[in-house]
Amino acid sequence: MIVNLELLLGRKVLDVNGEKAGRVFDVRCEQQGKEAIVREWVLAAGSHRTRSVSDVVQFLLLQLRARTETAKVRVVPWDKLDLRDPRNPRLTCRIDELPAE
Amino acid sequence: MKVAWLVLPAVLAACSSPQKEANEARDTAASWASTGAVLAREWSRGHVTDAYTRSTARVATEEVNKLTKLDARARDAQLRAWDALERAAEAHEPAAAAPLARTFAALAKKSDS
Amino acid sequence: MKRLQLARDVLDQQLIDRYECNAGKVDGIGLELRDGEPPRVAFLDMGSDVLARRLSPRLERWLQALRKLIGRKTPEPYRVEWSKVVKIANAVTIDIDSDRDAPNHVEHWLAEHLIGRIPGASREKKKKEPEQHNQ
Amino acid sequence: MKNVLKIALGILTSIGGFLDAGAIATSSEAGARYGFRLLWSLAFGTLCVVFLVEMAGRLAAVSNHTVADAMRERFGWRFFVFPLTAELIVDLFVIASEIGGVCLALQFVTGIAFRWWAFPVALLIWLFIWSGSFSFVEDSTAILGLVTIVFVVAVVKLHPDYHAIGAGFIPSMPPKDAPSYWFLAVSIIGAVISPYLLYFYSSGAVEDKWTEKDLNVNRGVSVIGMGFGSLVAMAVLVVAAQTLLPAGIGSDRYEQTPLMLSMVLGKTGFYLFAASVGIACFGAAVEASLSVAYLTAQSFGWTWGEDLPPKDDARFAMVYTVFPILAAAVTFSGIDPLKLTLFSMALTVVILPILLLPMIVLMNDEKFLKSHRNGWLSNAVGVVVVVVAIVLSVVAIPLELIGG
Repeated sequence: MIVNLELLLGRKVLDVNGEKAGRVFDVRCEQQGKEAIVREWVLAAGSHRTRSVSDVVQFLLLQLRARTETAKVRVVPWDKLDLRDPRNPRLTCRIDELPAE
Repeated sequence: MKVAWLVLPAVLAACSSPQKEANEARDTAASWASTGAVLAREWSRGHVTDAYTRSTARVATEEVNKLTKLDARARDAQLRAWDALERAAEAHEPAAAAPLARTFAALAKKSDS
Repeated sequence: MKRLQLARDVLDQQLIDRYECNAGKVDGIGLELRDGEPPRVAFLDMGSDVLARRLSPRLERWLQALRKLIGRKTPEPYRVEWSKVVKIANAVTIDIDSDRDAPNHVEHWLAEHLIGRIPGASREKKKKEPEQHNQ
Repeated sequence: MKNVLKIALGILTSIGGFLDAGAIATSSEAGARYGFRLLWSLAFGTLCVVFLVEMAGRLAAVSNHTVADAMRERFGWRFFVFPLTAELIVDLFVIASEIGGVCLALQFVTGIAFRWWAFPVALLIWLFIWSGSFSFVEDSTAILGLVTIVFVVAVVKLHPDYHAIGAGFIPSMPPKDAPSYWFLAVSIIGAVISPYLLYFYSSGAVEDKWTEKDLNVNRGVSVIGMGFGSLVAMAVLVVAAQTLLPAGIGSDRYEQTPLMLSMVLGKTGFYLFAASVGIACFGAAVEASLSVAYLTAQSFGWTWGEDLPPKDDARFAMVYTVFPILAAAVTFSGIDPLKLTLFSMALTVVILPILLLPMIVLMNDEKFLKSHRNGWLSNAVGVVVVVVAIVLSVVAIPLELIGG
């Protein structure tokens, strides 16, 4: 199954209990030879979708923070995100079961 | 934000009171009369071209015509002066400009007071 | 083993072909999900459809309808297999010939039918002498 | 020595880039209506544009990315599409008003109504870009642009009260008609901060293959060059304040403005006014058209370069061919060019925040700027610019309704 990363970015992610875990912000890969393998999904607390003015401002603030140490991101191992419905990605565990970054 | 939408029409309404509109029309008329005075003088001295004088006179006529809130007599007086300037420029008679400059100056003074 | 962050390092980057010509931007990235194995990056997408889809699915439908209206067949987004990616640095270098393979048909159509027919279109312009590079 | 030459050329360029229809129109109107009182907004706009141009050049020199490239890369297509569309719409009106400026200059001299010049002027703009290389475009608009120094000469001849001029740099409340005063202040700032300049400048820097070694040149060009361009704009304001204001001429239409130089310098003044407006607007129209082509090509990753034969970057060439024609159609429609100019300046102000905020974020990104990220001063000015831009863009529309 193929998932379009550009459409996945910004999607809201819920955990098994239906609690908000953040939005898809980036994907960490490892390049092995000619292949790139996904290792981790990065979730961020802010919005990556830009629809309204306030979204734009929020998004820019997030961008500013994302490069600093204080950025609030959650790292999800590749097998802990269920993408069978790419519009509604879900964690296969609880938020507090995620490994600490 | 909602307050702004309520205030805005009020402000706009305040701006377009008949008194204010008449004042604005007078100001604009005075500005064009002064323009005529300087233009006629500059043209008689050969500082500006006939073509420029003519096209400016046309624009001025257009603008003064728009001043519906202006006293009709004052408007007609100025329109006549512009017409005269335009025709003089067409006929290339800078000699006619000196009296026109005085007419314009008088018009400018009158609408100032 | 090189670590990559796809949204930061690849998506929306300039693409450069094997002759160092601009070949578009990385408009989309396809990830292949596999059973019991970590997903892998399958391909890069390019083209106006992909861009329209990113804004809204409706826009993409409109664009395709418009294309049908002018009578052109809807092209699939142009895809480059991930294995063609050579280098990821200031731009993403891919091992293709953009003149032959990339979705540059608009460029070619324009060059042949419109721009190229205007006198002086293929004339070399006089450049400033490069200062440091030729020494 | 090479650096001195480069700076000199850059300064010339920025004269061409700084002074355009907007700057001339707003400065002369400000002088004619409020004397020296609005000099502060010109000065403020200049300060902002100096910093912004320096940032655009630094970004290009260090990261080898143009502003458009970096913005799309950093913020993604879904965000970038907003500033892109906004900029393209505004540029259409800006180019239309620059073409209007050239047409009016031709009307002053020939007497043929300005709208008939719109398409011939667009053709000339296209021909200039089509056949010239980047340095040709840069240098020729710059050298021709030197004619605008006539305004400085006029100031010297007028012996203005320099103390009064100095007082104009301190913001003060208007004597009358507050909404139009503030609207004009907003328009001046919009006229001075032309976003197309940032795209043009950074593309030029990439096209000229700037590296970190050129950072000093960049600093010199932006400070002295923009400062010089601003000096001419201030001279326009002072001349208008010394001639049109005492004569009682408000500047309601462009047609009234040539008088400001003929009153000081006679026939030469009249012709030099026409030449200045014509050349400055022509240069700006060329730079803005080219800037649109850069912006579009860089947004979609097309091949671009003013030094390439047009056939090698056909899409890029297509943009700078089509845009001036579209703009000329706007000019031809017969809207009063002064109104068109003021409108496009206000529109510029409205979109400033969405262009400048990401720019400031970019300038703090290590990935692009490495060790040359914004210092506290640049960031402070940047934040002030963005805040002012947001305030201005919020007030610009109501002010236009009330005072414009």
